[in-house]
Amino acid sequence: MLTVLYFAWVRERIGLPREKVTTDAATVADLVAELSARDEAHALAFADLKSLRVAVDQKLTSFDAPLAGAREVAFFPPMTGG
Amino acid sequence: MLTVLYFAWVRERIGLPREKVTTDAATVADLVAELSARDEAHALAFADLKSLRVAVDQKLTSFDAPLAGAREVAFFPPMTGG
Amino acid sequence: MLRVQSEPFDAGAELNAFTAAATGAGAVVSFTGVVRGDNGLSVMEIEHYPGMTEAAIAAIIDEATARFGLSDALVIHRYGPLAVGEPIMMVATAARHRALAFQGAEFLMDYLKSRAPFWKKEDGGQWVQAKDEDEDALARWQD
Amino acid sequence: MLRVQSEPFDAGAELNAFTAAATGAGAVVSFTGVVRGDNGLSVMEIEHYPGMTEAAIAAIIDEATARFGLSDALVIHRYGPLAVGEPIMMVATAARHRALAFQGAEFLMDYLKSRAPFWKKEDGGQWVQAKDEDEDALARWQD
Repeated sequence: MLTVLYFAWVRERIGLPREKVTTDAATVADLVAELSARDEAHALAFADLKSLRVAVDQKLTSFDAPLAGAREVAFFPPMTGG
Repeated sequence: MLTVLYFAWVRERIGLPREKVTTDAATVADLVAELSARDEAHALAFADLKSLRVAVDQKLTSFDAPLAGAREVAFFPPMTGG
Repeated sequence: MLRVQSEPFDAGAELNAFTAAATGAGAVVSFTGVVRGDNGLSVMEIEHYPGMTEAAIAAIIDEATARFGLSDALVIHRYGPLAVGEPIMMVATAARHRALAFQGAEFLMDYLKSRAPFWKKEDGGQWVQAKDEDEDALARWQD
Repeated sequence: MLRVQSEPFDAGAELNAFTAAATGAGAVVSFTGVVRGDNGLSVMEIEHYPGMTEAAIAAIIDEATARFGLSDALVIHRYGPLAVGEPIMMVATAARHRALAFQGAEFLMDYLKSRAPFWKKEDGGQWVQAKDEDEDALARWQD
């Protein structure tokens, strides 16, 4: 069981701040493919991966990162802090 | 009539913060030569011009600067503000 | 030291407390980011990722401290709604010499801009876009 | 804005007043120099050249403001005896973007160090020597 978090416009497009996902996805990219197949909202949110960033267990990583042992995956646009 | 000011260790070596000088010196270097000839304290203070800076009428300048029209000349070591 | 909070903070009081604690440092640099009222903006909303935010900032502080020999570093960053003119965040660094304090503060800012999970939304509902120049700014710190 | 004074100043209060006045700037950088207690130093004495000091700082501020598009700049510098831990001076800059505010503050500091007529004396009676690195720091601002 994985907690998937969404922030900023990703959260708005999907319509949820978080959801629990049961998945066998091996990598972040596999998870994205699974989520995109769910509905139009997910498909739209994940349409352009270049405009997205991903963190696994609260560490920034890449879309080819493995998910083995992961508990939390977060998707969001490039950060704009400071 | 020129006011000559001394700061930091230049002031300490010469033993005065300022003095009035009547001079026909054409340049700062000429003034330095005149002052150095006065006594040992002046000679010592002006012994190494590379360790000195000069301002004419409160603007940093060089030892070959002309003194025509000048009212105030100041000698001091490199600044250490900030 | 780091604080992530929705409450306003007093940048001057924080700077004084930081400087008083940084005995022997000699040089203290601060950066304060303030909400600009461009294009009639009146409120900025900042979203963040609780947990990751603190971890990311702590890692950035550790790296800046080691890299520039900082004797101390401070990051305060707000989230939630902020009015025009309010401080969004501040950074402070202390070091023996000014060049290191300045570099440490610039490094912290460059990393906070693009690597700490905050997102700004203008009151019209537009999310602030990340700037290429902010990503480019990180390049100068690569060895 | 510039002030040359023997009295202590409150860097935090100055930063807050500066930031409040710099509406629309977005980015505020400050530098505070503090007397370090190295080698048992307890008092630092700062001598200055009244008149020239103010003129030199005003010229440095004008140049920094024009060069980095600063919306505002502040320099406060003390003279006379200063105890360890006391602020010697501060600089603050405001600009639309952080890179310009940082550059403006570093430029002001580099010029104040070597071009404003202040001289520091340690309590043992030794005049602080100018450092080659401070002169070198100016070279990077030459076009």
